[in-house]
Order: sequence, then structure tokens, then C-alpha cells
Amino acid sequence: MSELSIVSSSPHAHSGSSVRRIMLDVIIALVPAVLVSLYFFGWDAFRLTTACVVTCVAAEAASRKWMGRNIGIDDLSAIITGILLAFNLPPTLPTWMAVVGSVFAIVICKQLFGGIGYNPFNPALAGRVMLLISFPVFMTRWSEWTIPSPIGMDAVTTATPLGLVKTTIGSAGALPFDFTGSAMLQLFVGNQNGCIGEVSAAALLLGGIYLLIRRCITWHIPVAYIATVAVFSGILWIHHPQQNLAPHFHVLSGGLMLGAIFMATDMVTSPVTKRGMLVFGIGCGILTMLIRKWGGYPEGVSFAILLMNAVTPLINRATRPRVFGAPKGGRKQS
Amino acid sequence: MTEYVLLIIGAVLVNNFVLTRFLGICPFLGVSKKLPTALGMCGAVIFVMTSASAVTWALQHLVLVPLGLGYLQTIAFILVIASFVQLVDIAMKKFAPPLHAALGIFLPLITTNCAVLGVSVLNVQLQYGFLKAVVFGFAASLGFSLALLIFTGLREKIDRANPPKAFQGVAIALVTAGLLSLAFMGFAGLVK
Amino acid sequence: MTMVIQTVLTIGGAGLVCGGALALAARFLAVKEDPRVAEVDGILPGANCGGCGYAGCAAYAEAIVLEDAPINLCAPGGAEILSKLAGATGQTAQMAEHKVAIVLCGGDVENAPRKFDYNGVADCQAAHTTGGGDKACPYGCLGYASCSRACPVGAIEIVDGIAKVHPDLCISCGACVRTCPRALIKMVPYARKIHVMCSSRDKGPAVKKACKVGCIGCTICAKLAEDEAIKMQGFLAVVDYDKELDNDAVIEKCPGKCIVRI
Amino acid sequence: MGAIKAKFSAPGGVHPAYHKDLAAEQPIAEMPLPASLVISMSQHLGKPATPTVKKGDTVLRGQVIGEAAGFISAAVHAPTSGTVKLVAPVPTAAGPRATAVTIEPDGEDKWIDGMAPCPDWRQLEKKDIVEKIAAAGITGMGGAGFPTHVKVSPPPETAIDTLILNGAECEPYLTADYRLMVERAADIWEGALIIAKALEATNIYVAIEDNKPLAIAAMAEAMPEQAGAAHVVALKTEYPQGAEKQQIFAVTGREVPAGGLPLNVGIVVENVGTTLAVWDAVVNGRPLTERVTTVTGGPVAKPGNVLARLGTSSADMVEFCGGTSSPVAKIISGGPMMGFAQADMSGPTTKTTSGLLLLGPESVHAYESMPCISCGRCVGVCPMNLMPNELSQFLEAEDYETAEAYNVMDCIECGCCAFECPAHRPLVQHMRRGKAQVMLNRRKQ
Repeated sequence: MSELSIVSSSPHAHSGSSVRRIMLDVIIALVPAVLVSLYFFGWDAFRLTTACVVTCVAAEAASRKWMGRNIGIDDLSAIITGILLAFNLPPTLPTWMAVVGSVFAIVICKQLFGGIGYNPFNPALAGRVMLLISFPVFMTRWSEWTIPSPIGMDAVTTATPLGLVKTTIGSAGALPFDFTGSAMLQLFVGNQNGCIGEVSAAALLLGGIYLLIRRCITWHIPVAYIATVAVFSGILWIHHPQQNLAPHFHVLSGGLMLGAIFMATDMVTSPVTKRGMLVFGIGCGILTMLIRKWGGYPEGVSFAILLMNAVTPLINRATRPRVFGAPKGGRKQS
Repeated sequence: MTEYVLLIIGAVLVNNFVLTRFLGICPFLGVSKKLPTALGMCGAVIFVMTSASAVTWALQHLVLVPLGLGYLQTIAFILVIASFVQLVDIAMKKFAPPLHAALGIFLPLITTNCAVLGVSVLNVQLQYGFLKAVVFGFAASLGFSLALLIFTGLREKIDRANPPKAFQGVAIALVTAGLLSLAFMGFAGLVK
Repeated sequence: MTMVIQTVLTIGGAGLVCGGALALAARFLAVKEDPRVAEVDGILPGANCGGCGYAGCAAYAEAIVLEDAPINLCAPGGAEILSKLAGATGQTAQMAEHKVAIVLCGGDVENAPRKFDYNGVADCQAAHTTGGGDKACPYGCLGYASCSRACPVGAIEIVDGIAKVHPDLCISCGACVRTCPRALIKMVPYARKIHVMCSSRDKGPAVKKACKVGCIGCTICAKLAEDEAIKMQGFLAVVDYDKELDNDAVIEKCPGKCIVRI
Repeated sequence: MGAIKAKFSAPGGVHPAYHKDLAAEQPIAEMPLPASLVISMSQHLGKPATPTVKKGDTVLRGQVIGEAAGFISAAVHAPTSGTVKLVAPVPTAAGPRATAVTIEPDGEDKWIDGMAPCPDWRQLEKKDIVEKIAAAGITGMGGAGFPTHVKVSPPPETAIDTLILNGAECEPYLTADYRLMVERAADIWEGALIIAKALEATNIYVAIEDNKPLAIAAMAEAMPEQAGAAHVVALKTEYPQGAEKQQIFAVTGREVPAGGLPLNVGIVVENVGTTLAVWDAVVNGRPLTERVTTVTGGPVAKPGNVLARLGTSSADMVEFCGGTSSPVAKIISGGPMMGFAQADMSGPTTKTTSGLLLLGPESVHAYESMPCISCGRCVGVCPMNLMPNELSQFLEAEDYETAEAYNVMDCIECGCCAFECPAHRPLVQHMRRGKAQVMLNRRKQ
């Protein structure tokens, strides 16, 4: 033989999966939500998404070059960070802030740790939280929005549904509206105020189903997360229907769908075991509701997921599966 | 009852000693490399902070205030705290020598851990009663332990990470602590 | 004046109470400890290289004090630390001869072909156990730098695909010797400069096929070297480092060009 | 009597592309004697055999040319009659070198007057059967090559109630066991009864993946009448159903304790090929001198199942199968999941060579050193419930203690984790290295 044969350790077969392919699938799954955001927010959605994606990719390439590493943007992960960060921004945010957030997300939260696989926190969420804390006014300034057919009301507001509820309850008033019937449908489709990518549960669910089919995510985290929020808010609602919103409202409003389907399921920062994923989802749900109900911010999804990111290593450690053949009931410790 | 629950939530989550007040960073970085060591540190800090809260409260309100010696607060508190730490040190050396060896210098350093002095001084500043002071001390140490445990988990991950040379070691640990602190901001407003 | 007295009394009293409590604690919870262990530990370099055969400097210190272990095992410490240890323990000992590590293989990229394309973990142990290593010579240095990573002082470098030890940097801890899956690395006296840079025990034709600079077992050097300073072990010429060898003829006459002066 | 469905299935598992159609319907073809045979003394697990011949000796087929060196070792026999040309070390399939005897066949293929045939094996004592198996040099022919006489003589205090014949052949591409079951069902059953007698086992199960209906049908049809406790079990098709511990669980629901052996739960598992070799040895008095190997893969012109003498080189076997019709990038002894990649085609067939697989450049999977992205797929597919993601990172950092605490020693190297890994990390290689190092560290203590 003229050419040397290749020798490696077994196995010599592979499923054909790759990091790039997974990332590509996530991007494909995000397409419906991108389209919906363009429909509802138009130029602002385009402006912010483009700014974030371009900055993220450029920041990734530049920082890797600066650190003397191979450029390595072809795994497409920076594009996802860009889209997800943009999805978590309000439509009125100045472009330069989106750029700052993107650089923070990619350089500080990801590349400083060594790049893909090493970051302990979801970069897009960390970027959003940094912006939220640094520019609280800009990050909570929403576009004008006609509340869809509240009973006997026809109001225009510049708040998100969750924000509206928080301020109303804070001033001890009754809930301003009651989402039922067609209003529910409006929420589901995405006709509500909020960050550009989080409004449409329908589009996000579509993407989630695609990810499930492509085996990029498992059902554990999204289902545990959403179910916990539903149960938690359901209990509150049954006890004080005047002071609390119905579970379906909690599930469909704010960033829950986006968070549960795309952010909490980020492989790098979520647990690897099935039981761990359930714990992770439940933890996210509880923290989200704690912040939504009692916290200072109207929305708690980003904080909740970031906090659960932080305990992911501990969850992984605690949910180590029982080794096949090890005594039941206890983990084998040597 | 509610008051105490809120006090605890406040000290553990909202105004976490490490992540919001930035007290006790030294052992937070020093003993967060291995979970068993971190657990030992948590136990030691819980003991020292809770009992130091009680004793310094008594010292303040039974000795220093009646005698008008408020200006001796810092030195008197440090004296008491130092003794407590020494006690823990001796006891641990006897009953858990491996842990004692693993904690190393960080055990005596609890003496100068600002979290312990901080909680004593805060108890005075916030004019807490005895029970409240003890509960606050306990809750503050729980908050410290929570932060330390979470951080230890993260530390095991970032120790395997691949940061650029300039950021290796404590630098990247501090970046992580910063991000963790960012996440803890989410609890702001939970307790008014 | 009152203030001063009050201050002194308060702080002094508190100090006395605390001190008393600590004294009691120290008495009842005392742990026996030999202070000499800490002293010896302080003398040792603290590199924890394991060259002495103990788990680290602290373990060696304990062994010296409690088990009368010899004090001349710390190669990185050298004569200076030995004399300090002698002072601390009262033992006397001669420093062992200064030895450095050497990788006995000269089959670099140019001289030793590979027999397949290795695809896997860049580590010698891993490569060695995957298809027997990609180097055509089953004895040669694989060049995946396991020794270099094991070296606590960075004295080993991979040059042209094989490991080279810088003798002046080597602290003779032996970590590389323990790491090499092919047992190519030997500890040799620093003063000895002539080496047979081959470890292949195969017969001449097999060696020739696998490497241009291998020892083919021709025995010329063994005959030339005085006092049996080079001996044949099977088909491999091996330098006996206990004997003087300063004979350039062995280098010139070696047909495999595998004897060198370093 | 038909087949019963397996009630259980071990954790994890993957579904690789099987490619069995390449050779599955090719009947076993006996290969003519090659020009030279290289018989390794290390064809089994345990100590290599000690050569008993030297250069220039003439040998007969079935003559012992290597004696078992201790209890866990196996004898080696001359696969044909001829002259010993060389006794020298050659690389084994796994890499390290071992002594091998090279024989030039004289073409007469004359048997030695050795073991007596014993068609009436039912009269034999337990220990006679074990002796015959040992004398025939039989080892596990599925892959690991554990000496069979050791397996069938468990310590007296261990009661074995069940014998499982492993016909799962879960490795992609390989069809040798499948062909044996289709063509030699009755002989395999008789071999099973012989082993069961030696073990005093009352239950016999033949475990076959349900993607091999013909084999299931053939084995079910040939099932002996007298044994009421004999069953054919159809396993769910999933890699690695052929792994011993996983198969025991699938068939009986018993879990072999971590670090333990099947006999700890009263079970012995034998490969169907091994069982046939036992039949041949006991009934016909023939030692193990040949085996069926699947020669397959894209570049092989006419893939097939070859009955070849031990010692036949890969090149000769490929030649017998019509040579290659496209470029070869990887040569694998065994299947794609657990086989060993070879530097060239000079390697000889051994008792454990279940397949010879050639892959073209398009089918070669390249490992990379990408960081783990914690997707958790390896955790989900690990049939031992390990965490390969964590383990590989501990091992990369050479933290063998933590790896041991995370049960690296329980890894069976099945390859499911690396098969699934989207980051293309060489996980199995990390495990191998880790296991070797942990063993070394344990021995030092």
C-alpha cells in the first residue's frame, strides 16, 4: 500500500452527529420565531437581530484570534448566541447596547472560559442580565401595544403583560384584564408586548418540536419547567384569583417559552442526566415564579435559568446514575 | 415568625454575604476547589458566625454599651472571633485531621474573615435584638455556605476549562463569581 | 483615667476568659505531633515531584523523622538540602551521584518511519496501546510528549518528533521514567556523555527496516570500548554507565550512527 | 416451540447502521490452505501459550504447538500439517507483540492421532468434558477469548443454573455467528447440551437479536426435545445486546454485580461459535484449528463468511473474497464497534477473529480533540450507566482517582459513547488508558 492506513481506537463507526449539525438544527428551529418577530416588530427586530448576530460572530472570531487560537466560528454557536440575545431584548433598545451585550456574552461569558463547552453560564442570558442591570430603563421600555380585547376595555399600553400585572398588584388594584378566549389565542400567536423573540409561543413551540424530532433536546427540561410554572401559578391562582394570574397566562406570557425551549436546554450549561434535567427544569420553574410573584423584576426567566446554570455541576454530581450492577439504593463509592 | 423567615431569605438570597455584600471572598476563593473541603468550611463558618453573633451581641449590649466603650467594638469583637476560630481549629485538629489539613491556612483565616466581623457589626448597626442577631448570624452563614457550595460546583467545571493564560486560576474564578453575583441580582426586591 | 482602666479591664478580662477557654480546649483536645516533621518538611523543596519514592515532600518528611528513611533521596534538593537535612536530623549521608534523564531513541521524523496514521488521544500511553503505536519501530519514542507533560520543570522538549531531555534543567526526579510506556528513558550519570541512542531489541534487519539510526547489533562498539563499557544485551548495545567511556572511536565506527556524544 | 421475547433490556444502547446484508446470505465457504500460516501463542485472555516446537520441526494438524502456561491460558494446535518455518514475535491484533509459530503447509492436511471421537458424550463425567475442552484449546470466540475450560469449571461452591448461548451478534457488519446458527443449528444445540452437562445447568437460552428471524427459526426448530428448559430468546435489536452483562439482564433480569462475573448470578454465557467448537472437540475429537470469519466492508469485492484455518493472514482472506474493488483506508480485526484497527493486512486469523472489516475513506470516522459540550448523549447510551463525559475529562486531566470513584473500571469499552459523541471525542480510548492506569496504580499499592 502506498498510503498508510488509519488506526484509531474503537469504535470505528459513528452516528454522524456533530456539534455543527446540532447548532444548525437550533438555528433552523429558531427560524419561525425570527419570522414572527419580524412580523410584529419589523425593522427593530431586523436591526437588533442583525446587530447581535454580526457582533457575536465578529467578537468570537476576534477574541479567538487575539488569544492565539484557531478561529473556530464554523461550529455556528456564536450565531445562536446572537439570535437568542436579540430575542431577549426589547424592540426599542439602541443598537449600541445590543452590541455591548453581544460582546459581553461572547468574550466574557464564553471565550474567557475557553470557548464552546467550557462556559458555565448561558452567554446570551448572561448578556441580557448584564444589560438589564446596567440599563434598566432601556431594557424595560417597550413599544406601544393595544391590549387585545380585554373585557370592556380598549387600552394602549407600553408595558408587557407581566409588567402591567406587577405594577397593578403593587398598587393594590384589581387585575386590569382577564385573558380568556380569543385573547388567549392572541397571546399564543404572539400579539403581546415583550422582547422581540419571546412573544409567540406558537412559533417557539414549533421550533421546540423540530428540536425534539432532531433529538437536539429531550422533553425533560421544557416540560418540567413549564409544568412547574403552571402548577406553582395554579396553586396561587386557586387561592387568590384576584391577586394572581391564571396558569395559562403565566405559561404564555413573558420569556417562559423561549427560556424553557431554547435557553434552559442549552447543552453546555444544563445537566447531562435525565433526572438532573428534571431537577433543573423544576428549579427553573420555582425560581421563575418566585421572582415573578415576589421579586423586584416582573420577569424572572433569565435569572432563574442563570441561577440553575450555576448549580448544574452540583446537580450532575447528585444525579449520577446507579452503575449497572451496583447495589440498588446506593451509589457505589470506592 | 414571618419576620424571621423574611430575615433568613433576605440574608441568604437577597443580600447574600458573598455575592451581594462581597464579604468573605477569601475563603470563598480559597476553599472552593473540592466539595468535601468546602462542606467542612461551611460547617466551621456556620458555627463561628452563629456563636460569634450571640457572643458579640452580649458583649456589645451587656459590657460595651453600659460602660460606654462603644469605640472598643472592633477590637473586642475580633478578640472573641479569634478565640472562637482557635477553638474550632483545635477541635477540628482533634476530630477531623484530614479536613484540618485540607482547610490549611483558611481555617485560622476565618479570624480575619470580614463576613464574621461583618455580621457582628451589622447586628449592632441594624439594632437587632438578641434572638434576631443570632438568627441573622446563622442565616448569613447559610448564605455564605450556599454561595460557597454553588461556587465549588462551578469551580470543578471551570478548573477543567481552557481560559487564556492570563485568566487561568483565580482570575477566571473571579469572573465566574462576578457572573454568579449577576445571577443573584435576580433576587433583588424579593424581601422589601 | 477611668476610661483607661475600664478599657484595660474589659479587653483584658475578655482576653483572660477566652484565653482560659482556649487553654482548656488545647489541654483536652491536644493532638500529639512531632515538631521535627514540620521542620524537615520546611527544608524539602516542596516540588512534590515524587522522585524520592514517597507521595510528596510532606510524606517524605514524615518518613525521615518517624521511619528513619535515608535523607539522601531528594535528588532535586541536591547537596545543599542534604546538608540542611543532615543538620536537622543528625543523620549523615552522601549525596548520590548526580543523574539526569535521557531518552534512548534517536529515531526522529526523518529517520524512523511510521507504519500507520494514528488518530486519537495525543498521549504516549494511549498511542502505545492502540495498534502498538504508530512508529514502525516498536521500541522507539512515539513523541506524544507524555514525559514532557510529566516533567515538573519543563526539561523535556519534543524535537523532530522525539523527546529530548535538557540535562542541565533535569532535577533527576524520575517522573518521566515512570511515565514512558516504552521504558525508553533512563537515569544516567550527568558526567557520562556517550550514549547508544537506541532501545530496539530486534535483530539487525528488522531494526534497519524500522529506523535509519537504530542499533543493528553489530557488536563493533562493544569490541572497541575499553573495560566492557559497552555490552551487548541480545541485539542491543548498552552502555555500562558505571564505567568510564570516553572513546570517540565507538561513535565513528558505529554503522547505524546511533552512538552519539551529548 | 417458538422463540420467546426478551422481557428486559439493559440501559442505554445505540442503533448503528448494520450493513449485515453485505455478507448475511453468503453461505460459509471453506478457504483453501494458504501458502503460510502464522499462529500466535496469544490468542486468548491470560498468559500466552508456551511454544513446544522449533524451527524445522514437522507438525501434523491438531498437534499441540503451544502448551497452556497456567490455569488461565489455552493450548494452541497446528492448523494443518507442515513444517515450522519460524518462531518469533509478531504483533497481535490489539497491538502488542507475542510469540508466533509460522508453518508452511505441506498440502496433505494430515490429522494427528490425538483425541478420540466421543459421539456418546452423555456417558462422560463432568471433569472429562472440561478436560477435553482444555485439550482442544477452546477459547471464547466472540471477542475477548476467555479460555472456555475455565468458564465451564466454576468453583465448586458456585451453583450454575443457566447457560446462555450468545447469538446476538450485535456488532454491525458481522454475520459469522448468524451463518453458524442458520447452517449448524443442531450441532450448536448438541454443543450446548454438552456444556450444560459440564456445568450442571438446567436452563439453556439461546439469545438472538430479533433482526435475525432466520437464525431464530433455525435454532427454534432444532431445539432438542428432551430439554424442557431450553428456549430461544428474541432480543430487541440494539447494540450492545451481545455484551455479556447486558445480555444476562435482557434474558433473565439478573444484574451481574459491578466488578463481578456472570457466575456470581449463576450464569455462564458462551458464544455460539465456541459452542460449536466444543461440540467438534468432544464429539469428533478435533481441537480448535479453524473458525468462521466474516470478511466484509465496502471495498471487499465479494464479502462472505469464510471458514479459515487459524493463522491465515488477512491479505489471504481478502484475496479469497475477490480482493478489493476500491481504496482501503482502515483495516479492522473484528466489528466496527469493538474491533481493532490494523496497520496492514499481514495480521493472522486467531480464535477471536470474528470478522475482518475493510472500510473505504468515506466510511472512516475521524476523532477530534474538541471540548465536551455536555450534551449528555453518552450518559444516555452507556449500557453501564456511567458518565463518559465526566470520566473523559477527569482522564484528560490525568485525575485517575476521581475517575476511579466515577467507576471507570466498570466500562466495557462497547463504544456507544464515542459512537454518539457529536464532538467526536475519543471517549473509549480515554477509558482504556484510564483503566490501564488505574490497574497500574492499584498494583503499586
